[in-house]
Amino acid sequence: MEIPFAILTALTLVSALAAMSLRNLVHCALCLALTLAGLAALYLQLGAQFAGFAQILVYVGAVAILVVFAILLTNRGDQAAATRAPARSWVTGAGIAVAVFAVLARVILTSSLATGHPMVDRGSPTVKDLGMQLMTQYVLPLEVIGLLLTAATLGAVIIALPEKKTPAAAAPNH
Amino acid sequence: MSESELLSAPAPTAMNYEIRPKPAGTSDAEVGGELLEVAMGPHHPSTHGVFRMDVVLDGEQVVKLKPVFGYLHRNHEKIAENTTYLASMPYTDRLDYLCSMTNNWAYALSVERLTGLIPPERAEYIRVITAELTRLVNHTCLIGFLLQDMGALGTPLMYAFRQRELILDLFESLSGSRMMCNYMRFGGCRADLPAGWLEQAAQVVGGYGQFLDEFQALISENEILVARSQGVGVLPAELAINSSITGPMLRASGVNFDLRKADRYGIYDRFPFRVPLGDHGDVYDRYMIRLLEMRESVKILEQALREIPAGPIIDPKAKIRGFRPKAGEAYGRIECPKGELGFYLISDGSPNPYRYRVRPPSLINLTVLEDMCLGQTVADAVIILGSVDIVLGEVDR
Amino acid sequence: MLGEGIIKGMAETARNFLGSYHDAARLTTVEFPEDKIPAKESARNFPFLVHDGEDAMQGLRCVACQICEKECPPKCIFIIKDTNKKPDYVGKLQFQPKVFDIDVSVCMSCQICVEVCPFDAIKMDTDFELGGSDRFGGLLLNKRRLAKPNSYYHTIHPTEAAEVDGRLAAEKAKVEAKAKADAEAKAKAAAAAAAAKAAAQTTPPVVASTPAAVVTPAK
Amino acid sequence: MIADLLNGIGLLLWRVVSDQPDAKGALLPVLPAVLQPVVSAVLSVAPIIGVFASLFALTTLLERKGLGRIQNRLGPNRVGPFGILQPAADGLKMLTKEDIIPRSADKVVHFLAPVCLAVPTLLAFAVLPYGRNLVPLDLDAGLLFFFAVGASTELSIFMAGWSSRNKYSLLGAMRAIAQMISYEIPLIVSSVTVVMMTGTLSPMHIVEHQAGFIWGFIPHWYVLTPWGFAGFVIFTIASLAESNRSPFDLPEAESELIAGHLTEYSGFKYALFFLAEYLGMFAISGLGVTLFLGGWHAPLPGLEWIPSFVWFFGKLVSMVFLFIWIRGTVPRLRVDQLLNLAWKFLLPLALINLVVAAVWHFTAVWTFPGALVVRWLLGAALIGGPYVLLGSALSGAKKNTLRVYRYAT
Repeated sequence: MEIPFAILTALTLVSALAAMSLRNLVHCALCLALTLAGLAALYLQLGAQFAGFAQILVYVGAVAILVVFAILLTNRGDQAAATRAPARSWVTGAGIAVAVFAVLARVILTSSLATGHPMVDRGSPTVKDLGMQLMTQYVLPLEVIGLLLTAATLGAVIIALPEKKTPAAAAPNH
Repeated sequence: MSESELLSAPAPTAMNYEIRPKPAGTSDAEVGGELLEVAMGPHHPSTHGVFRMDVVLDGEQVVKLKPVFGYLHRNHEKIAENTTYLASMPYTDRLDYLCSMTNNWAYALSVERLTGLIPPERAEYIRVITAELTRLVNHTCLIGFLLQDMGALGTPLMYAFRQRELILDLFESLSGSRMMCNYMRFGGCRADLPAGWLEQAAQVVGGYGQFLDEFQALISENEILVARSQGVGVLPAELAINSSITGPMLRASGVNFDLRKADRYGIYDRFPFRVPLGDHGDVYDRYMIRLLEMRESVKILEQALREIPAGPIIDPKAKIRGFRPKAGEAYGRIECPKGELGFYLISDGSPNPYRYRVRPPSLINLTVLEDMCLGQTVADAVIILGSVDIVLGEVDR
Repeated sequence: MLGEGIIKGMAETARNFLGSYHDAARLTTVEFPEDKIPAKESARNFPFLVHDGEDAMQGLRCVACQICEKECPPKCIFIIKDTNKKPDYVGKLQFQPKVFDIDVSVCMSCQICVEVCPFDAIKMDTDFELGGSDRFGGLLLNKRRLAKPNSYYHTIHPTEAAEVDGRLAAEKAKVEAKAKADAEAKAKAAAAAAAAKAAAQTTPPVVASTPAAVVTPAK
Repeated sequence: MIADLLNGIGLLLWRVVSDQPDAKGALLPVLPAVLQPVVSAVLSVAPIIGVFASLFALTTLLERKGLGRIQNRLGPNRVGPFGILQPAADGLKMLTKEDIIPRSADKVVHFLAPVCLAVPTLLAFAVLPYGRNLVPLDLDAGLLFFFAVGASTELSIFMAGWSSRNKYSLLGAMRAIAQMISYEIPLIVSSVTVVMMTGTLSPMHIVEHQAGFIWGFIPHWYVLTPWGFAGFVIFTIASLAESNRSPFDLPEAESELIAGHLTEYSGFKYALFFLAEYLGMFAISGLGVTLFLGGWHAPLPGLEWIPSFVWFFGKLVSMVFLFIWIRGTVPRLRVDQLLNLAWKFLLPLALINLVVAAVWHFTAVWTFPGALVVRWLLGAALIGGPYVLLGSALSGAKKNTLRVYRYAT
């Protein structure tokens, strides 16, 4: 149990480091995908089948592809990204980092690890249980998230629309 | 230098893609940004030979296309000017190597106009029969190739080739060769029909209608074909006329021009056939026009095979050795399957032509490729090229 | 309705798939090395030189007139004429080619050499299995490799060969008849001259008709 | 000891053939305890790899032969009797070919791409129930596992296309990704109908739900219900696209992109891609069989004595044959038409199919005579109407119709 955990953690951390530090953006994106896959493996190791598989399906299958697409469509990913982040946005970045850290720290500090309460073993939940919970107890957050994602999709469509029209207008008329 | 040094040496600059000349009119900034420049060919599966399309793509969309040809140039015209009239005949087989019979006829026709030789009745019938069989061969192959370009994995092409083989068998027993027929001669044909040939031909022609029906059932109503080809690669009639496009491509754009009707060369005025015309000028029209033309050809063939008279097959005045036409010039043109194929000859009375010029339909039909492809996708560019119906032997000569 | 055309097409391919098991027209493959399509009579591949009689070199019909060399479109024929006449298979003196080479890597099988040959000496072969490992010497055929007997010509192009033989025989007969007629005329003239001479020497001209009457029964 | 071992193996084989449970349990107790987990894993994995690798070899041959017959040809028949050794010859050729890496390629990614493709594809076989008691890994979320590993293959295709530094490869990779992401949605939505009806994500339970016969002879397979049939059609079309088969073979469209993302691959790496592609096709066909065609159930009541895995593989091979047949018939779509088909036709249809499935579910309480027929017709109308409407909207959007031609005389 310990050795696979160690391997997976090392893999996840190293690939996360590589995702931040490699010069080639596409390599970074691929390392990010590896990190996400490592996280999924960790979930699976904890017995959270649904979370693990959903992580692979959504993050490795879709988000990583999205990142890669974004890289290719902006600068083809061929050349090393030499551009440094503009100076004024590092404050924002730092703010986000602090916020994320705060959230994580609070979660960890209130978890059973820190408080010392023994973990309650409820058995491994089935997908059916999860679905029941989502449709009853957590139905409002689910709907809110759905609405948010729909809004985001619509926004993306609107942003993409004028770009789609340009080539047609540029095509010579005969 | 040691071997490892040699291996690690930088690539020679000639191999460096970056320094290759860009297509005219595209600046580096333009190509380097959102656009992608792709050289399709000369080693590309669907350029029908050694042909290159330098395309500039925006995503998958073609924003610029430059046809580059000449990879198969073999100096056909200059060779013809340095050899006897007869010796050019087998070279015409190699122009459009799918239609050697019509190439032969066009050349023979121009030499006959130069010399005044008149083919006998039977030879004229044989010419019509072989020319229409050639049209069947060419159109059958073309729609097979076109569908292959469209991604139908070999099946239509194989059916087309199955049927084409039957006609090539006829050509072989008539002329001795399946594709390089070298069959027509000035003032007639080289050999008479072998025994049983007409019956065999009638059988092949009789079965062609069924083949066309099957082919139509296989693919013509296929939703994917319809979606892929309708509205793609539109060639307006005006542009087609201005670019002197001929053949099925012109007729698919709705222009009624068929040399068999316009020139009435040979004995075509005896055959009451119809000329199908398209209204849209897109790839689907070009595909369908060829299918419909084949049905008309079948009718011509049935009539010709019925009516062919007995008699000599070559003008008795025709000479094989020591052939020297009088000084003068002549232009003979026929409706070959791809369009107007013409041979322009100037004789100075010597055994060699003084000037020998081919008007190749493939080359001239190819000139509007960019106009048809702009704004379409790469996949469309491939089938538009397929629908033009080129044979590189004729484009490059 | 969407999908109709595709289903129609699939029915068509299914028909061909099943048809390939029972209908010969739907399975046209000929498995080449085992099965062969018999060569068509008019088929042509590369030229060969026809010879009459037993000895190939002696019996070549070619008289090295070099017309084919001049007319060959890709100029793949190379001929050197022999300087003196040699006896052919019937012992008649003829010019013959000293060298007759055809580069089959250049030859385009157009048959023009056959058409222009006035002596029916070069014909087209139908053999197409000509693999070899030597791409220079092996593709340059000399007259020994080109020479094939008239009987071979008869087996690959029976109709054409019969016609050619007939024509040659007719020409030969015509030539022989002419030669015979010439010889006879010559003999007659010679005989007449001799008779006249003899008559002039021995007898007076009054009986000049008698020798002629004597000669006549010999005809 | 040896006798025990042989007995164990014999019992194992007998249990497999006679559909008895716990086949591995026949052999494992005979072995030393140390070896048991290893042998257990090998017993699960080795048959999958062995069976599907040989099925791959067989399919390449059958595909070439079948396509040949469709095209009036014989197909390969030179290597061995009837050409059955052709796959071996192909394999040897692939393995002995030079492995070419383009000079400017990203070598690491270029090397990793085929591996990253082959591994998830093999993983997908873990959750398929091959027989009554033959399922390597009975996961509660098995279906989700299948789609998760399926989704992770996309990145490796991108890796192949991008690392080759070839414009055709890149275009092919972009096409592949756009295609696979788009078709994953109808694929999953059409599978969700089955999940809705069975209330489980476990493939094994889904198959068990399809047991039994209606009126004693019509199998209770989902493909024989209106929603199941529509779902099966959508699933098949989407799985054609997911496995890059004609008419959705755009990523490697030969006439346009040479070989797409495979352009710069040769030798063993190419063979791996090829293998992964076919294995992906088997996996997705196996899922289709599991979801809609009753899995390992026999089609007629009297035929249950035949081992259940025979039925599974029979159905799998029929699906593959359908794929080959389609490949031999249709031309290729263009990339925008491909996406239109996914987003404007298959996805709405799959969503409507969910409603149809719900209607079927709630009308199950009808008990009047002929209720089944009425339900069937209702379901067929509910899905058939949208099919016709969406279909004509899709093909009529550009007025794509069959034309009538005029003639000049």
